Amino acid sequence: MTVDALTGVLLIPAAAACLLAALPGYRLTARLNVVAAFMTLLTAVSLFIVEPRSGAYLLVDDLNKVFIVLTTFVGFTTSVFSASYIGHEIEIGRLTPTFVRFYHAMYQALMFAMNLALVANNIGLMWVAIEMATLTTVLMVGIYRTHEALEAAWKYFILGSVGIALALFGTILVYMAARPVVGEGLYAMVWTVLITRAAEFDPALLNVAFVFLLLGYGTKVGLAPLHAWLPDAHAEGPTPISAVLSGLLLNVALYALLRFKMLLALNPAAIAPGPLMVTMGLISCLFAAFMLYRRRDIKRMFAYSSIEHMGIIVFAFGMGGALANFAGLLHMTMHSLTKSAIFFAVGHIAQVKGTQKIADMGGLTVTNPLLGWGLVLGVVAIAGLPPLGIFMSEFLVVSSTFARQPWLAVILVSGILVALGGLFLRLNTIAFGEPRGPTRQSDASYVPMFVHFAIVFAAGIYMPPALVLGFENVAKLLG
Amino acid sequence: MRGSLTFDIAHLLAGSLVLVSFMQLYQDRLYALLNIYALHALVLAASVAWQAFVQDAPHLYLTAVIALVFKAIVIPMALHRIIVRLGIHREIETVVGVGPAMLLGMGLVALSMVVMLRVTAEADPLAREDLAFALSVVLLGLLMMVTRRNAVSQVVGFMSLENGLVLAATGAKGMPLVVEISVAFSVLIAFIVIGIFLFRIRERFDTVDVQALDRFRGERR
Amino acid sequence: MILARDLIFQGVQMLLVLALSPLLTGFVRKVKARLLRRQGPPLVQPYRDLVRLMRKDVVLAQSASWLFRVIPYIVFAGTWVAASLVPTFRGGLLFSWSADLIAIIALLGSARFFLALAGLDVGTSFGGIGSSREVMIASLAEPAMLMIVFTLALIAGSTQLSTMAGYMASGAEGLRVSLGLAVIALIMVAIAENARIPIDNPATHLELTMVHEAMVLEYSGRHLALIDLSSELKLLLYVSMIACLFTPWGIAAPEADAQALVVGVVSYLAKLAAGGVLLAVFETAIAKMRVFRVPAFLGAALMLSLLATLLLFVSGSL
Amino acid sequence: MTAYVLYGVAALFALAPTAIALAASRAASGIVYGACLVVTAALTVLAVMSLIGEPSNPAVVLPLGLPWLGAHFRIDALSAFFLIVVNLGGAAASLFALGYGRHEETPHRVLPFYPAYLAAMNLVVLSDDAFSFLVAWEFMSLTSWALVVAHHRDGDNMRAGYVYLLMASFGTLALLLGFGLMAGPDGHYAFDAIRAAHPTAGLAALVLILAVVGAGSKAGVVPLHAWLPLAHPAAPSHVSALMSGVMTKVAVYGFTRIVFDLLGPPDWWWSMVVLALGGVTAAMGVLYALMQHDLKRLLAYHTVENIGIIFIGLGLALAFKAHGMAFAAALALTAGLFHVFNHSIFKSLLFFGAGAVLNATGERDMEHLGGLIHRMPQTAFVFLVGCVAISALPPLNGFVSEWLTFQAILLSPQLPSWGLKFLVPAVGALLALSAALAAACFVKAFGMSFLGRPRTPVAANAQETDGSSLAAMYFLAALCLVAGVLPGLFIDALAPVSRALVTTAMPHQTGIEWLTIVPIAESRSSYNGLLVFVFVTLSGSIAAFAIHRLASDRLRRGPAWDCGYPDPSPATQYTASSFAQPIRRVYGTTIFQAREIGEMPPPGATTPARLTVELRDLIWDALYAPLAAFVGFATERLNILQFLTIRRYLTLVFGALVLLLLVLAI
Repeated sequence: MTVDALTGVLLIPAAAACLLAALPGYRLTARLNVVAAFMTLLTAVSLFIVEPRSGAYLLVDDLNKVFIVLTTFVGFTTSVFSASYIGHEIEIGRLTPTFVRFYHAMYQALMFAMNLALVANNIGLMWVAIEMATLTTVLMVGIYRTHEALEAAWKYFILGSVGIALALFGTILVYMAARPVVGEGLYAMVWTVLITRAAEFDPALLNVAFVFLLLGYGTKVGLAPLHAWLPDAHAEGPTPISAVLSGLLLNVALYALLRFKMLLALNPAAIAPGPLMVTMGLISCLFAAFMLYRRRDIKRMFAYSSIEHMGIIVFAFGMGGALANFAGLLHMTMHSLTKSAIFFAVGHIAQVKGTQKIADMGGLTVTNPLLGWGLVLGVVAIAGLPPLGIFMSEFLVVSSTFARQPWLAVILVSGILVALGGLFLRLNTIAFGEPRGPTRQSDASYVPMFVHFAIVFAAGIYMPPALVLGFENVAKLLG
Repeated sequence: MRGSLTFDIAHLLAGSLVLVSFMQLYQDRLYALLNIYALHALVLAASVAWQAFVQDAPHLYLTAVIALVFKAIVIPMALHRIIVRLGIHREIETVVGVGPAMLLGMGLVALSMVVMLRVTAEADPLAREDLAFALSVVLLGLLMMVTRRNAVSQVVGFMSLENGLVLAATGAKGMPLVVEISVAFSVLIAFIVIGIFLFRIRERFDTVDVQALDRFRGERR
Repeated sequence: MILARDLIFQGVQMLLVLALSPLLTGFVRKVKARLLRRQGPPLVQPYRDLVRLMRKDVVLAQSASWLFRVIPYIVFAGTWVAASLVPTFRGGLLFSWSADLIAIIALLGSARFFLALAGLDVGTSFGGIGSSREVMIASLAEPAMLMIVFTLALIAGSTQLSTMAGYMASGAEGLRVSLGLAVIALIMVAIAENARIPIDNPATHLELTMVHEAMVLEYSGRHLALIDLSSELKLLLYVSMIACLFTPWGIAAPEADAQALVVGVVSYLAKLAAGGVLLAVFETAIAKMRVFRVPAFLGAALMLSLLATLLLFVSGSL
Repeated sequence: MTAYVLYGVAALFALAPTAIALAASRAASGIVYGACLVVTAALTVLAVMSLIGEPSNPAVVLPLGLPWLGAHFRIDALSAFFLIVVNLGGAAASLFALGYGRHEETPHRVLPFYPAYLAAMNLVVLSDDAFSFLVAWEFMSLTSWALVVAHHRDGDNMRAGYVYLLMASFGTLALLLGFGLMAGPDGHYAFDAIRAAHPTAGLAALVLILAVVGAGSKAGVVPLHAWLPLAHPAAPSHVSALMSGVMTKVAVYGFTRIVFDLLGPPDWWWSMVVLALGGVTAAMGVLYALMQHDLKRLLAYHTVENIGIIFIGLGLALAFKAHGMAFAAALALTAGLFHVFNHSIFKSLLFFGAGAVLNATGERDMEHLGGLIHRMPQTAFVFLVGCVAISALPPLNGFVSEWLTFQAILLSPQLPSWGLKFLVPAVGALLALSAALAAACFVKAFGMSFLGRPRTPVAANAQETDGSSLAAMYFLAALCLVAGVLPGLFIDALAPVSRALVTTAMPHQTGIEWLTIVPIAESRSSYNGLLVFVFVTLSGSIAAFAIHRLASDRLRRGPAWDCGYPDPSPATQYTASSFAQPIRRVYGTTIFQAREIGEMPPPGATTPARLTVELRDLIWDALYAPLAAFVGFATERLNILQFLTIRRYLTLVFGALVLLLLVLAI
């Protein structure tokens, strides 16, 4: 096929991965990593200008455009953050250059996998891409090769594999459902074809398929009770990876889920996917909210907050309707930006304090004002307080739900409230009070973090009409 | 689809795959379990080959070969060696006794039948039956994973689950990427096995018993 | 012309209450003494006391502040203004509309407020006792009083004292249960407000029993004179209030001629005398109660008044 | 007009980053507070203009907030009035802070949030659609939270901030649900749209409950008040003044806006809810206050009391409105809103006084104060004015609004519904009770901290506070007097508001001779603060003059008499708790389960005898403790899920799968 933006977002990371695997010296590789990520971002943005036509394997439409740009953007900022982060890790000798080389290669490989999953027009291809993303992240989670890291990686790996297997089974079932209608062969797996004929598929097959896909990809999304891998993987891996996991990988899995939800929604005879998603979303939200309270590891805490927000997002999409879908998309975007920014902050904090244990850090706003207030800002944003973006999305989710399903909204609201309590309970000890632990300044760059916050802040106050239009189109697409 | 003989044979093979899954469930020795798994893979290979013949899709033969060589021979031997190397004690520790496990398995099979036979008959019966069996194999594999304590037996459980997948994939007539998928899965399994062996777990735990792996549970209580 | 006349009457009223109040106190003391078969001080004794106190130097505690010296004047002024707004012998006072009954109660309230502050100013233990007990009593007496006001206002359809008096005099309202409850409650409150037995004993200086006296313990000279005068004014105020509300007979109408005015004055004096006698008899008849029995007493008053109001609310629609 | 006001708000917002930039320099506080003073003063003027000039301001729609909705801002009579309250308080606080702020040790934790806080409160009042309203509302909570935790090294402040933020978000979420209900599933969030939509009775009832909970939790309605006495004192005093004097009023605004304006014609029983809550709040608030000996906390509890009084007024207005008694409704509403204004004035004044004392002595505990009237006479004077005003004593403003409320209560027998017939008198009794208790409480507050002899060295060497603080306090004190003696002006100013909300207004007051106020009819009731004030001052000064002229004016200083055994030690004075003891005996034994444990050593023992008092906050025990316990329990139980083995996690997945398949199979 011809080389256009679509293939660009795949080729650049792939090439970069190979190159980085070959090159020594972390400074160079880190820079290359940033450059590659930036180029990918540019190509992704160009998708908006010239829309390449989608083929049997690759596809670009309003839905995945949003995801791709988000992914590449956060990928880029994270690569900037990771450059300074990794530099520090090497200084303190937590990582050896060989591992850094491996790390950067994997980073790009992960980018490649996620982009592939997003642009894949073929459900089989999508599945392969997500599996690949999982494997790469597994390797990166285990990269410190400490006791905890290996265990987290192992847990992630086993649970992830099972998830993958379930997802595959679902995919096969979808194919089986499609085959009698579409006919044998490739086209029974091509998304654009499926979506047009979905109404004629066998509902029973679709139902079973959706159950498997929900559980399979839901594991990746981190929905309770399939979430078990998520907190540890976030806590033990290198922080840039935690940022990417929370900010991107969960979204990619969610994206897959959404695709199949659309498929099912188009089939009148099949079960409505909404209630299932709503239930799992609510469970995740409430559960994670309560789990926030007894966390002692700062990264694990924010991992649980990711679960909570994924719950909210899935809930929103489950509710459906233009407003709720819009809210879900908005919430997803805002959450990606905010959460990754928080992880940037947390990464620097952990490096300053030399630990991730909340008990050993305190009074950050006194000792490291930028970091401390950055974290406060992040928590304020993630807790859904105005004037930051998440407030808007939560406002839309809750208010639009309450008019339709009061009790669900009440449950959701209580979850949000409980989560807020948990987050601020910890924030108080981390950011305020008497300083605890080492208080040296970190020389890292806070630019990525504050860029994210700036965007989230701006979105909370003013959303450019173009963006709104795009989101609304996608919301309509999602039905 | 040609005559009912093909159908019967495919049916037979798929059914026997389920049967072998059941056999796995009541093993209490690791070596025996490995052998049964080899048998499992063998049956799978046969049924894949048969499908290849039925659908005259040559690429499926490749899958069959992979199943035969990789799953029926390489993996079991590797695991065998690991058991010897790591000196894992040989008997399987079960969570629920064999009897209940079997009953559960029955229930699962029944469940998968019920779920799958709702599928309207337009989807050809071969696929339908195959899917029903595949689903029960998958579920049995999962059951195995959750009712066994040893990592090795869990791995075996996972692999039989995956066999179920391949069965389904090959049963799905003309499904593209089957080979790729089976290859990808073999890679996955290889990773697991390597994980057990090379993933430095040996250095840190004197057994691969998953509980020992979990003895350190992320966040200390 | 009319304005001038009313102004004159208003002035007369102010001076009248000022002039009569010590006499009333003296009268009550005399009657009490007689009831106890004592000779008792002459009627004019209170005037003498006031004059003497006025003449004396003020001995001020070192720890006393400027507020302590201002308060007597505030208390006096507040009480005096309140007293001069209560119809005595002639209705339709010029400025009666400037403060209705609620405002009058509130004026007395501010007088008490400052008096309680005075008790705390010097920083002695007795002052503290006095003020704390005073505010405790007030915290029950004032709501009761307000409830009584509600009752009367609901009956008379006004909180304007002269209007109420006029309504009562017109006799449009027959006997009502709530009226009866109100009058009982009002008497109880009045006793408490004027620090009479059984709530408090103006004659005692026994530390553990005194309330009002403890507050003003540190006052001397002209300050004390003003305080005493204002408490005497207060007594007069309450007696004449009860009189004009429940025995409104003989009060001269605004445009009344001289004869009616004479009737008014005479009847007013008669009412005062009657009130004084009743008070004296009551005080000699019963004994002072422990401070912490007071809440029960006033609580009863509060309940009665609330009951009265409730009855009106409920029956008002029947 | 609206546009200009928005410029002002924008200027305030712009001040926040400026403050961050300046935070290092020493001039920062001067600049920021000065600017805030100027802006808020200007905004006050604008607000007064738009209230007097019968505002017909069209909505200004900015392309902010919700994309397809935009941010609507509009000034109608109601918002104009509350704009006055907000900015007057803001101006006073800024003036006070010009001096007070200099003593702030960590200005960079206060300066950036202060203007943002002011701006947020302005926005709440301005906003004309649900989204902007809630954004501003929650942003207001957020900024004030930041100000509460400004002195974060004190653990209590952090705890207070935590409780505050939780309760605030709780309230916001309640309001959010309410608005969601009013806006309907396809989200018509603009207030005009909400007005246009007529909710069914059930929905309206639900919205009312949510509004009471949401706005009430912000205003501090019992039993949702728990955060208030914690948070208000924790903030720097000028912020405490804003939180207590102004923010609670913004909450009242929210309630009024929703219930009187957006929700359409009320149901008669709504007023029952509001009245009952108001009565309980008033009485409970003042009783709590009486038990305090922390000056600022005492003031905070009084805020609760006054909110109760305001809600009584609003409740009566609701009742009258529901029964179509427009004039009575106007009277009650005016009473409530006038009390809103008054309370914002004297509560700010009192908090300023407390702040001045805190500055001079570093003490908030009245047990460690005393005798300050000698060291800081001016502060003492203005504080006294505040005390008289809040105790509802003539001739100051507190009395007028309560007097109006009483007049409204006296109109209520004409209400047809029986529930109200029983409730209203009870509420009236509670109101009277709380008024009397408030007087008692402020005798205690003023007497303990300013009168008597200094109980500690710090109190003995306190210094009079600085000029601008005094200026702020004098200004507010003067306002108390003006509003007390010339209430007619303010009542007339409120006319447009009541016309907008209950279709009619109280009769025009300023025309009446002698500037008397006559709520209903001359014959019924009237009050003339001016005349009373003049009479009292006149007769007082006449008496003083006469006595000094005719009798003696000599004066000797001597030791206190104290029945012959004065004790030199200041410890023998009455303390705050001993002063409250009789009242505690009367009310506390039931409401606070007050228990006095006295341990008297045996004769000859040298150990001191001590009397300890135990108070239980039943509301906290009944409402908040169980919630906390539940969350603790739930987290405890769920936390196990963090520590399972991989196999168990797999079992979860397996279970989920089987469950879903069963769902399909059945």
